[in-house]
Amino acid sequence: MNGLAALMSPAQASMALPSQGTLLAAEFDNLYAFILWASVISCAITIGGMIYFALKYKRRTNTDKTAYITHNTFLEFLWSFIPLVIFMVVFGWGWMIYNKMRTFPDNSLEVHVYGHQWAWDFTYKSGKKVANEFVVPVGTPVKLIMTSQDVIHSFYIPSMRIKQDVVPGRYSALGFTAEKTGDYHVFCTQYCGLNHSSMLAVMKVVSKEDYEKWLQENDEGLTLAQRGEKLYSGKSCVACHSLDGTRKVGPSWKGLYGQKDHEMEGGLKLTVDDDYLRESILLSNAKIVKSYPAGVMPVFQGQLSEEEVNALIEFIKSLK
Amino acid sequence: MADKKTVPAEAHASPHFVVPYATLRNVAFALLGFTALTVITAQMHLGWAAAPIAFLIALMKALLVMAYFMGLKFDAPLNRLIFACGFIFLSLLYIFSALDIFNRIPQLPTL
Amino acid sequence: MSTGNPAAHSDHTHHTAHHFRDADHEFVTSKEGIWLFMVTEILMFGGLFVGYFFMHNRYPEMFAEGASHLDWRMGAFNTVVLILSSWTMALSIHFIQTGRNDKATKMLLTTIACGAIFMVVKFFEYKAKFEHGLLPGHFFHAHEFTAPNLAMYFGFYFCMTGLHGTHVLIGMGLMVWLLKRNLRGDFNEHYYTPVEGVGLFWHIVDLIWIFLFPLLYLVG
Amino acid sequence: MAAHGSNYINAEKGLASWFTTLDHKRIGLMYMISVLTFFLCGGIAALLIRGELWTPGNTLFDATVYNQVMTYHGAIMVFMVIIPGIPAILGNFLLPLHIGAKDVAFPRLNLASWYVFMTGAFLAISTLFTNKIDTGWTFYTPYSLKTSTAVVSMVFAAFIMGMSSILTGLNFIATVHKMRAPGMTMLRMPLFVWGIYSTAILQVLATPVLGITLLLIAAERLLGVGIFDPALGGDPVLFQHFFWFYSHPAVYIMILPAMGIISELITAFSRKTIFGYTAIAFSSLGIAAVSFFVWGHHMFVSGQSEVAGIIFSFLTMLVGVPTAIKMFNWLATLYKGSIQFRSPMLYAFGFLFLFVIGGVTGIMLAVIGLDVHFHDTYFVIAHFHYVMVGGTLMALMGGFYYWLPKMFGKMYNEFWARLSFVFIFVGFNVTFFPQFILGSMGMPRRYYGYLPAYQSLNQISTVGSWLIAIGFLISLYTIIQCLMSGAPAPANPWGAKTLEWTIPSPPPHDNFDVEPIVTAGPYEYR
Repeated sequence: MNGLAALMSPAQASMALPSQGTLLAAEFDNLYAFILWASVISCAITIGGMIYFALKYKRRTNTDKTAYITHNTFLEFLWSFIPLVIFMVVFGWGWMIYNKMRTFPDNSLEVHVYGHQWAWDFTYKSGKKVANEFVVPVGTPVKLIMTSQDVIHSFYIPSMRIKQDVVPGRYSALGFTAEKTGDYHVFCTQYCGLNHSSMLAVMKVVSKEDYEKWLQENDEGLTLAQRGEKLYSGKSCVACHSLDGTRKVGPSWKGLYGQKDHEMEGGLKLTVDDDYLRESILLSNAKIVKSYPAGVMPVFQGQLSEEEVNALIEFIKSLK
Repeated sequence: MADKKTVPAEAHASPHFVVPYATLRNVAFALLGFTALTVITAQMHLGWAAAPIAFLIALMKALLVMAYFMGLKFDAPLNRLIFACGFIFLSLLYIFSALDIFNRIPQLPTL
Repeated sequence: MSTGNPAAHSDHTHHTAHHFRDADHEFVTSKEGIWLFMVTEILMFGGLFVGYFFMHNRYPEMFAEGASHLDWRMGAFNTVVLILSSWTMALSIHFIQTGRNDKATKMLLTTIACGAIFMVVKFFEYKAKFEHGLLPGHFFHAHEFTAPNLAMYFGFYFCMTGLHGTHVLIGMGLMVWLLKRNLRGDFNEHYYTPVEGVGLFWHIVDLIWIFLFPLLYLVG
Repeated sequence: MAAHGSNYINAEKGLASWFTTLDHKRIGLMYMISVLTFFLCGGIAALLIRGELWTPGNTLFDATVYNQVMTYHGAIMVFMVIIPGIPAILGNFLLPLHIGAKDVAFPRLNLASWYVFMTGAFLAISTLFTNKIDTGWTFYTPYSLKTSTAVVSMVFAAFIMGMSSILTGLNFIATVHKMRAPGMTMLRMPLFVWGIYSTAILQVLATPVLGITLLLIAAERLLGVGIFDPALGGDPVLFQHFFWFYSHPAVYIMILPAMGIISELITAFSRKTIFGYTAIAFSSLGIAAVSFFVWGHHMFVSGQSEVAGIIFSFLTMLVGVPTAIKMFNWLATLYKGSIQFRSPMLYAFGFLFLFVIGGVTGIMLAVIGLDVHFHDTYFVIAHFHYVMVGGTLMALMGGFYYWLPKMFGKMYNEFWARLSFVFIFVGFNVTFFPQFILGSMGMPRRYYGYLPAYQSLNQISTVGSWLIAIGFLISLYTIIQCLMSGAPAPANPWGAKTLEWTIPSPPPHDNFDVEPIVTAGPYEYR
């Protein structure tokens, strides 16, 4: 009962909201608390009133006389006007918060976000590129400049209380200042096809020093297979291919290399070797493994360098 | 909203009206005249004014068709209101979409 | 039920439906129904126009280039044809209302003929576009053009004129039906609701063309 | 006034007499059978969704199937159940009876719209046997342009069903304007008629835009016009404007008739005149009008301009006011009434309870700053199910039980009807309340898999869905039992005052043997 526990526990952010990652999230939670309590009170008035009237004026005899009340202008004015005032208050309050959400300081750290089915790519000013896991420094305004390659996605960080659709053909932006270090979930919230629910990312908020150190890191010193492993998550192979033998959208990579009698749609059987893997990566729809859907995997020709393909194949080989 | 008379059908003495022949003829000539005018103005290459002028003329033509050919000038007020609703709600679609589209930072796709 | 209809009784004399009080009640109700239907036509075409306006605003040069591929003479000719047909349609109602059904027949025939002329001209326009590869979207294969997405203009052109042309054809079909009924003697000065309905439909077709003509051919 | 002699059910015999009938009551029943069948299909899809979400990973089927099931659940429930539901079933049956007319204005058109509806529905169902569509019921571009599934058939199906909806709507408007009995002024019409009338206006004014939008999707897929396709220079957000221009008013197409039913139920079972008749009547029209310029609240994070978002947020607040007015007027009607706890009234109480929650969460979502967090999460799912299921479906069920004696001339078993209510009401809250919590925790909608932290709440929700299913099965049993062996119903079992209760149950073929002359309002309980 994690959810309910979170709801009950006073230490947690109340009202089942995720942890507060920014100062703005706290403001958000205040407004939400206000509306929630206003709602609880109005529900109590209306539902309570309903139950009270229903019991108090329960039919006693079949010939009960009822009061003939057609209207009461003052009362009707009152219960139109009071809700209107409340609505206007919360509208204005929400507007203020929205304004803050949509204000991006000039000195923001800019990160380019690139959404595609079904992964997130991040590019930093330094040219560093990562996928599905990105790092930002704590206490620094960050501005995400986002666009999509194929369909509409939506970038959502629950702990920051922000979300913005990522639309192909144009840029949209999100801004926030993370207040606490830690790992935060990122979801895609605009339905984008088959693996919509696996289009996740992790945002690591680290200290400024760690961020600088991370920015300097590069792939040197890694083995080919290790580089392949990074590509495996970076190029979102992870979305469709498991490493433990479970069936996802595509075949698992566990024990794939060297497999004999690997059957294709159409009956062709072959042994999995470097050439087959190379073709399956670059021209993914040339051969389709039996019982798997065709046309799902993107074509990687022109997307991967020769070295990256080698790294991936090496990684697959290492999965016995 | 709707007429509140007790029996709508009896509210009008007779719901039929005949648009006089001469009126229809004059309207037809006016429409042909407007068509000629719009073609002529289009040939003059008036720059930015071309579009507004063309649409102004089209609007005049449309009003003539609606008022006389379709008989809205003589028809029941309720029918006029109904037909007007079509245009009113269409303009809502335009105005509120425009509210978004013309307030965005213009971003042209890389074609 | 009694027929609220004093005209001569033939086999096809219209009888007021049982749930109406009298012929006038049926007439005003039917007419309101027709008007409501016309509203939906306006809104449906209107959606297309709104899309056109936004895209035109985005790519004015492309639309101008597209319009330059159209022959405004054909458009203007068709405008005149449709205006005349609208006039003859209005006249056929006028003649039925004044008891001159034979004249109404001639007017209906003229209207159908105008519709046919319109479609023939449209056919030649389409043919020219097909020959030059000026087709919508994926099928676009013209040479010598500058705007990269000129295909969109022809997408609009074919969608708008295609939907409009479909309405012309439907209208013509309805008028053949009217013609048959008029020759059979169904209509008189007290009962002409179908003529009125088809008439309004035909005027809508005209109304839409009145806007399509400057939009596609002149301003672009 | 026992049901003897000729009535609309036995006036003509044979199946053919049903398929060619022009009688609004029979057409209403035909809609009832079709819509309930589709409701069963949509309900099964709902159970499958909830079943799959029992575990974070694969429970019953894979993501491909999940996305299809989720799409069909939405499309069937929206286009084939809730939109036609109350207007086409109860509206058809009751509108002429309520205003003292012999039939709707255009009976043949009425029959035609049933055939059009069924054509669209069969086309929609037939896509199940081809390449099942997986876009979600919203058909958002560019995904709907890229997916290889049967989008074209589905949008044509929705287009055809939209035409049916338009025809029903214009028929009802003309009926309300022109077919009222002598003395039945606009302000003497039952509030159900006001609800249906406002709905009809929305159907006529909003549906054509959906029609052209769907045709444009088909054109995009078949020709590649590029209006909505960014790859060809189009604007996918423009699609959302077009789509929600219809689909937001469509929400009120769903709820306004339900509100009408509630007004009928509350007055009949409190035996008391409605409080604030004019306010309720005009608030229906007010909601209908305002609903046309608030659609942007579905697009707060879509990339529409911030100015537009704020204006839409403001305008959305204005819808809350007429809704609140209705709510309080219903409560005031209970005051000093003589309240009888028959099953239709229980459904009305259920409606008020759930609709308040649906309403206040609607306000939360309308606040632009809050919606940024809640948008496209389970919070939204919970909110609109509270309004659509807790509101519309509760009212529809209440309406069924209220008018069942009139429709078939038979009484149902009160115990089973109440038991069904208990299961549906409790099950509904168990299903959807946890989804509010899931939503605030951040679980996005249309998710096949989810974080393990969300599992327990999802399981509670799934259990709730079984309770709802049991509730509806009990209702099905109750209705069948009523039809098979129900006791004969008197003309006016509830002591209600609207016109349909002045004629025998079931009503005769021509409704009123003598045209009624109306001299007072619909709720004259003195």
